[in-house]
Amino acid sequence: MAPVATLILLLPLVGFLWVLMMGTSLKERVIGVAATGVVALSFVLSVVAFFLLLRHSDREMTVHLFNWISVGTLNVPAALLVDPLSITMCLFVTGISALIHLYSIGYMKGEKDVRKFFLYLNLFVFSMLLLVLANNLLVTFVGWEGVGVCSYWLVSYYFYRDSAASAGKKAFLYNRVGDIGLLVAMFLLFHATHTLTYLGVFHAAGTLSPTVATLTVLALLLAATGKSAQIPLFNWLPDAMEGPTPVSALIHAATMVTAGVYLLVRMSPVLAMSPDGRATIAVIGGVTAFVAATIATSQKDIKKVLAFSTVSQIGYMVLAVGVGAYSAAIFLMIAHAFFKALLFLGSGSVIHSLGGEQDLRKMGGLAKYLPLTFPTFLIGWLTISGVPPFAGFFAKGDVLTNVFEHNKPLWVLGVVTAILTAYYMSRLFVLTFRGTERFREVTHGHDPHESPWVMTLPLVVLAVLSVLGGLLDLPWAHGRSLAGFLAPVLGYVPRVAAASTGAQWGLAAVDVAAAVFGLLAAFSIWKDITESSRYESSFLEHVWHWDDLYDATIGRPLTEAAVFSDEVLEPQVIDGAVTGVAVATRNSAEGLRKLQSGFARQYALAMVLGFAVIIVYLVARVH
Amino acid sequence: MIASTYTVPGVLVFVTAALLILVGALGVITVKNPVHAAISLIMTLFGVAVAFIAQSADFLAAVQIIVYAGAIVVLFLFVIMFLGVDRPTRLNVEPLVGQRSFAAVGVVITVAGLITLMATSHWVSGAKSVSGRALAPGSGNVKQLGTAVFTTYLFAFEATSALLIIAVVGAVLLARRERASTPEEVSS
Amino acid sequence: MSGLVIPSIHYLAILPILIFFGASLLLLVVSALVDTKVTTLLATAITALTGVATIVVAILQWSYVANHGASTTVAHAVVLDGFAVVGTVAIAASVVLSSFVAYDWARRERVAGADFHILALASATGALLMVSANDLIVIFLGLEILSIGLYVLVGFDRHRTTSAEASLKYFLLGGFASAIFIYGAALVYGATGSTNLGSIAYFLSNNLVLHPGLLYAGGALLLIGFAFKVAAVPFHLWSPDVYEGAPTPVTGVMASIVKVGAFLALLRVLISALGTQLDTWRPILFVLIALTCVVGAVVALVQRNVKRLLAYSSINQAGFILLGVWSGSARGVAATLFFVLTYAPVVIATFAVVTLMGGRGDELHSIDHYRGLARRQPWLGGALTVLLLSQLGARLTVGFYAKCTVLAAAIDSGGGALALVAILSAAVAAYFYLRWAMWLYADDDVEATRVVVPPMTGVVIGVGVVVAILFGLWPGPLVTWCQHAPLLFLP
Amino acid sequence: MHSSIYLTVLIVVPLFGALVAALKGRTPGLSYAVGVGTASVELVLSLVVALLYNPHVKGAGTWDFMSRHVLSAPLGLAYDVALDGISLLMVVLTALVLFLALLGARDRRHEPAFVAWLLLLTGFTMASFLSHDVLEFFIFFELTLVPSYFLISGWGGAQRSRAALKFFIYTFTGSAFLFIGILYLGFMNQHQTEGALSFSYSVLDHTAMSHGTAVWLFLAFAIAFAVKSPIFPFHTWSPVTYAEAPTAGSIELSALLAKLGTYGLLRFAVGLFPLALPTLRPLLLTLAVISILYGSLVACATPDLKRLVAYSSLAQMGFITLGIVTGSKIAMVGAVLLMFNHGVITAGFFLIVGFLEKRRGSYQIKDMTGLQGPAPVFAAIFTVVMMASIGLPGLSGFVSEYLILIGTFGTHAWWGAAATLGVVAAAAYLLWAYQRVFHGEAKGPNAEITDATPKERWVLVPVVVLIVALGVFPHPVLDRITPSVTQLIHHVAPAGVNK
Amino acid sequence: MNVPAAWYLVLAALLFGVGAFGLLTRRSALIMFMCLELMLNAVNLTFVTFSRSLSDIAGQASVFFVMVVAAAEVTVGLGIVVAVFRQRASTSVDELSELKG
Repeated sequence: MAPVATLILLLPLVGFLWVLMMGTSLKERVIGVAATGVVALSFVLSVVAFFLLLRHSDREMTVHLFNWISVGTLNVPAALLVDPLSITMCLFVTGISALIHLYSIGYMKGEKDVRKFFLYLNLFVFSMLLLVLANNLLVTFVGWEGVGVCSYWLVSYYFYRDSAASAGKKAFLYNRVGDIGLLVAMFLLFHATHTLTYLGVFHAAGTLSPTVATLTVLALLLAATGKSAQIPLFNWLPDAMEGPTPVSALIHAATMVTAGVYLLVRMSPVLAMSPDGRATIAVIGGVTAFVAATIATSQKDIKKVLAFSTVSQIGYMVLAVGVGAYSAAIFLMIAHAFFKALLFLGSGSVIHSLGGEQDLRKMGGLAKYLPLTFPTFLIGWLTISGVPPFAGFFAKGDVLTNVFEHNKPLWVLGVVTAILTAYYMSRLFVLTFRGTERFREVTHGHDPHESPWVMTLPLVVLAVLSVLGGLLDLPWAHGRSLAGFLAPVLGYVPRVAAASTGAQWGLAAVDVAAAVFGLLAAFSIWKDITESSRYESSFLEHVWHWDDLYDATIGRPLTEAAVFSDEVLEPQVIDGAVTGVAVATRNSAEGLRKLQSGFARQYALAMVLGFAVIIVYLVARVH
Repeated sequence: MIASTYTVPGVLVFVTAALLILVGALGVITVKNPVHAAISLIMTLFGVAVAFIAQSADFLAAVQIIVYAGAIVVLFLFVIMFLGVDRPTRLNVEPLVGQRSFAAVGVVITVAGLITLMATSHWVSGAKSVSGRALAPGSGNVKQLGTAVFTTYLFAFEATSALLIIAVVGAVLLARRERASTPEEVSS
Repeated sequence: MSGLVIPSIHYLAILPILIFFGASLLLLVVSALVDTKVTTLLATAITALTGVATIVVAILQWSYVANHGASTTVAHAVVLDGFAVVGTVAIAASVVLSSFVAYDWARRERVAGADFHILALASATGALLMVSANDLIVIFLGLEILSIGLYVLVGFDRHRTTSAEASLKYFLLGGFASAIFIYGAALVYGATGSTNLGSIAYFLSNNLVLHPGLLYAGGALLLIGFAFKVAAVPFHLWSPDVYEGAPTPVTGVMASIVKVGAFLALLRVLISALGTQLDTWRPILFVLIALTCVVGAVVALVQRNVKRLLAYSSINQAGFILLGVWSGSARGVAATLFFVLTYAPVVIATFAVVTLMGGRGDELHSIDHYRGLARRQPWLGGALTVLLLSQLGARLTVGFYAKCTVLAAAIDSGGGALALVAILSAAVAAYFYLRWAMWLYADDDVEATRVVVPPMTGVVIGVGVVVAILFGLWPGPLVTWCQHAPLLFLP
Repeated sequence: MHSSIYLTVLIVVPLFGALVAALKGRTPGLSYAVGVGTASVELVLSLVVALLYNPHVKGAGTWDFMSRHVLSAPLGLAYDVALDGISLLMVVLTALVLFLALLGARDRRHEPAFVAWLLLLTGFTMASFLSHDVLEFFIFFELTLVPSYFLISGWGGAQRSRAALKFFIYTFTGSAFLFIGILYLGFMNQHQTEGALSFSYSVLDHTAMSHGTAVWLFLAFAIAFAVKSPIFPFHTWSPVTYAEAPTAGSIELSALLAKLGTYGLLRFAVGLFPLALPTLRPLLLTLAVISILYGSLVACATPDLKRLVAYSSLAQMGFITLGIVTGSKIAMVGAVLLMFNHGVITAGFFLIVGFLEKRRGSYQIKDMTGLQGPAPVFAAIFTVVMMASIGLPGLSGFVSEYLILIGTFGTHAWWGAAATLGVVAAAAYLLWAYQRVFHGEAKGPNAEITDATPKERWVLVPVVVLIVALGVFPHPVLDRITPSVTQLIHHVAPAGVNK
Repeated sequence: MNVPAAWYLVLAALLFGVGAFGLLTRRSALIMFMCLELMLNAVNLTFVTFSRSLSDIAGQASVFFVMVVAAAEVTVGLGIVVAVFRQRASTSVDELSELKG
């Protein structure tokens, strides 16, 4: 097992280093294939690991690589923790990565610096695996930062575009703010439990004082909001769409952005210590889901819409975590990975066919030109809208049911969000594939053409997965399912016990109704774009003016403070004090120099006066 | 001795001396004409000589008259005449602002302070007659003085020779007119 | 009426004085007899011989003191102790170095004759008297001999009117200071019944002076007299003018010999004779030192004329030396000795460089004149840099250890605050030393005329640099030597 | 215990090299060769010492290579060298930085003098790190001023004279307090022991003193070191000096001399006056945190790349100070490690900036745009250095910063939390600078610039390697630091230093 | 027949003060010399007075030396004045303010 787990982790790194060393000597194609190959290989190994784990008695084992940092009481090994959770993550991370690598070969064909692209991509996969496989918080943090910086590089991949550069920086900074949360959480836990390994922390979790527990949970939440684009740190994600579409699919839909959820799930024993903390998490998740959904209804850019839908979906996951439905969160995470990757890649294929056009208003009627993209995208659309029997329906249902049991208001919010989801996705679908053809001036009159097989194959595979994804955790599959598999880590909560079958059918019905309603609404509104665009509010299009708010409250004041310190405070006050002393000295020198008048009699006078002072002192001393 | 009873003649001598000294001194610093200043200086010197005699320093009194009045002041007068600066100078203007007032204040404070300090230690605190012998009045003390100069102060006495020589050499060098040295003197 | 008993004379003790005075007399005669063309060189040679002879004698004295201990002679008027020996050596060395500088200066200025050397030797005699005198009167005579010689030397340069002006100023103020000094001597005499330092110390240590007013007054006047000679603020005003006006070699003499003589005499009077009253003098010295350090360093900042600048710098240095006096301890005495001993050659060498740069007529003393010197003449510039760094107190130059010792002495006697003031003033002083050093390395007007370095001056500069660096790297022996040269009387 | 000859050689080699370089000035290039040769020897030697170093010597604690020779008893002057885990790191850094500075920032104007000054500076710095005697340390500590002064004033930018003077006077003034403090301490100790005057570290650290005295002395020491480091508000000399100094000078100043300050703070201020720590800790912590945040803030706005690095150094120094004064062992180890890492990182920064300046003739950010296009290698290496400075896990900067933060958090949670903000701030100003310089469309002269030459790459390789290696595998270094820090902590522990 | 020493001492102090004041206020170098002489005479008077009250001859001996010094000073001093006069045709000290700053 140990070598397998190690290999899963190291293969992408090997790929990265190999390409790095080989330098520019390699051919684009070779690089692409190699990069894809290593990731595919580690996927295969993950499968192997999965089966090994099934046979393993206690479904958990630690792989110690080497001793990283050890100072006094602080001992941090570089070690891996292989358990159902990490393996599950490995499986879908490597799997989806493999597909997207493959897709990228086609999509990035003819780009300027493909080598760099695959370098970053491999490094990203490595970091992501490190994040999920680590056996302690600090190593997780390494992966956590690794994926962050990879996303920074990939978002600003087109660095000569200022928008791309700024987007990358924004992504990194928002993540950085989140990282403070993770750091603080680590500090708190370390000084409370004197260890950073998960097992150690969980073992001592019971001893945490409520305050520390809550603080830790909130810190973790902050970290999660940064990485998983939740309120208040969610608005970097839409900008991140500046990166190439495969990147959006892999990093900003399927894998990295779910890391926050993974962290929360991973720390479930600590979460268990703080009901208040969990409540906060739930609220954040629910609200994010709703807000993002509303925004998604008014976006013009196809990828922006998908981005906000991602935020909204992750909101669902966080909501699930908040109500303690960890396995439901994971379930939705996986399902979402399938269909959101599918949707992104589909949109990528569309954009590709339109020579890079992303504006919904310049699309429409593409169905007949994209024979493969259209049906797969259709499936993706239905899945996310929550239409049975696709994966989305089960996953979202799973979440909502749990929410219903714990928190009715949030459940209502969830359902509304579901309606919105169905609505904006249908809007997207309609504007892209139906209606009049508005892309002619983009393609200069030619017909759009379908993408090569390397791009369509992943679409098909993902479509199939989206269809069958539900099987991972069917409501009536008691225990013999994802939830059951994860049970050793998360504790298995049978839903049936709580809600009656009737109630469940009821909830399911509500979900379906919501989906259908959203669909119909969209279709009825978006028949004709020109006059129905009044349904797009600029408030929503401008993301509730969220960026402007930050800019006004934090960005500009800080900038002004910085400029002030550089131009006024520094030279005139702090250094001014120093130069002031110098100037004062010089002036006093000039003054004293005047005394040196050149008149001997004045010199004598000075002597007499000094004499007088001394005498006076002595007189005073004698008396 | 400090509180020794004293007699009218003593007081008279003192007053005479004091008058001569102070009037002369004030004359030196007030009169316009350098020549008159020199004359007033002589007055003071005489006063000092009187004070010497009054304190049984007869020999010194003699020296005072001879050396000072006889030599030094004459030297002064000689230079005054030689330079032809014996015309009166204006005293009412003081180019340096505040010089006089500050000088007055400084000097007054200093002198007052000195007197106070002396007074606090009852004018004299030293051990009486470190050199043993009591002062003999009149001619006796010439001998004592001589003895002191050639024993206790022998080294000082010798040192004065150096002092005088350097003074002479210096005066010569200063007064000597510029001898324009010809190039070949330094060509070596 | 007993007959006259001439006191016994220990000639070894007064030999240096006799040699110096004899030498100057000899020169006087020779210069009267021999054609002037020769005598400048001859005078320098004789002066050098005198100096060497004196140093040899000093070595003998040292061994004598080491074997028989310190002693007094000629009716206790002269003292022979390690302290005096070190002073003698310092003075003799300074005289030799200055005479070398003066030789080249005289040739350049077309000043023939041995006058400079005669006067220099005579003044040095006065300085020697001061360091070994044990009687206020003798000290006073020494002071006068030294001063009168210098009054003339300062006015030596007939080409510049400033020379005469400086001479007159120096004379008037100097006369004033001497009057104050001797008045102080008189008061001390009244207070203690003697002018002999030994007797004074003896008297003060055996009688508790209930009413020290007179003593204080006398001491204060003596102190002022010395303060004038060492140019301590506010009695310093004469020194910048005189330094600037005097011929540069003479300035070197004043900065070295006068300081040595005055400081050592001051130490002897204040610590040997009046040491029991130290607590009274310390507050006065405290203020004097603080003022001297600060004013010296600060006013130097705005000087353009290097001779004035060095004058202020030497005022600042004087403040440091006074630290050793302030501490009033054996360590302080040793520190002062070490300081003056090492400061003298360095400052003479510095003025030697200034003399060279002054050029014919001794006029070119603007600091701009030094721009790019080190680029034109790396050795000369480098030497000057080292000398400046040494006066700045840069590490690995002797100047650092000189400052280090006096500061240490002061701190050892509880003068931390005073030491801090002093060293901060040194930080200010660093500014003008460095600015000067930097101009030496300026890249512009590298084309300016080169100055030729005559051999003798070169030797002097070399000596200064060697002292600065050698003892900067290896101060140990010298420091130890000064440690073993205590005063005869220590309270 | 190894022979002290190694250390003596370490000190003498550069001094000798300087002499040769200065004398062999006639033939062009020879002096440079001498310099490089010396640097290589020094580097190898330092590595040998690092390998030989034994942290557990009988009777000497973690001190190794120890020996003491008194030069002048009355002065208390002695040649006394020793090496422990803390100074070991600094020694290696000194040698390394000299190597980088010589290879990466060659300056052909008056080359012999240039090389000579550089070697002198190295020798003095080396000596101060090896000094086991406070007075000796002070002397060499001060000596470093002279060569740096001449380097700046001789080879610097337009404002060089002003910068050099300011630098010298500022530091000189600061160390005045240190000097007085040292002498005072020495005499206090002498009066207690009634022995000879001695400034040996191992003698002085047993001086008994009242709390008040300790505080004053600590302040006297701290001022000097705060100026040297620099720490807010004594930092204003550093931006102008770093900006005006030649690249080699900037490297030496920020990578080495700054460390003299923090090293002194740790070894002498904290080590000798632990009593003062509890009283002064709040002050120092606050100053450290201000340094971090304020430095980052100004770095955001400054228009000049070198000034930017200067201010980022200020922030880093804040971190180091934080780690030194918290009294947590973990933090202290982190601080020592950060001294080394920051040395490497900032050297990398200045090298790259220097290379860019060679091409663009300016340090102004506005003069550079989109350099990543024409010069991807520079961009890549700069990114690595930048990420290390930001504290990206897996790179060297992270380990040290993390140790400092987690340690501080344990003892002084709030200051720790505040300092953690610095992590974001660092990312902010560096990324923004990176975006302005390397991102965007390269036009005009920016498009023409050539990428790193092979030589430049080879100079930068060690930097990158160290950054990655110490990020992934800091263990050997930590193992050498920890015992010495532990010893220090144990020495000062009774005086309210927790953990 | 004698008055207290105090009287003479005070007299001497006053004389000294007058001399000092003159030195500070008169511009002619010659007059300033005379003032110096006044001060030295004050010293002499003091010495003699102490010598009497201590009944110790040393004081009088000192006076002897002071006189010598006074003579020497005057000699040189007048020489200097002459030298200066040659250059400036004036004995006013105030005109000698070329050196300052």
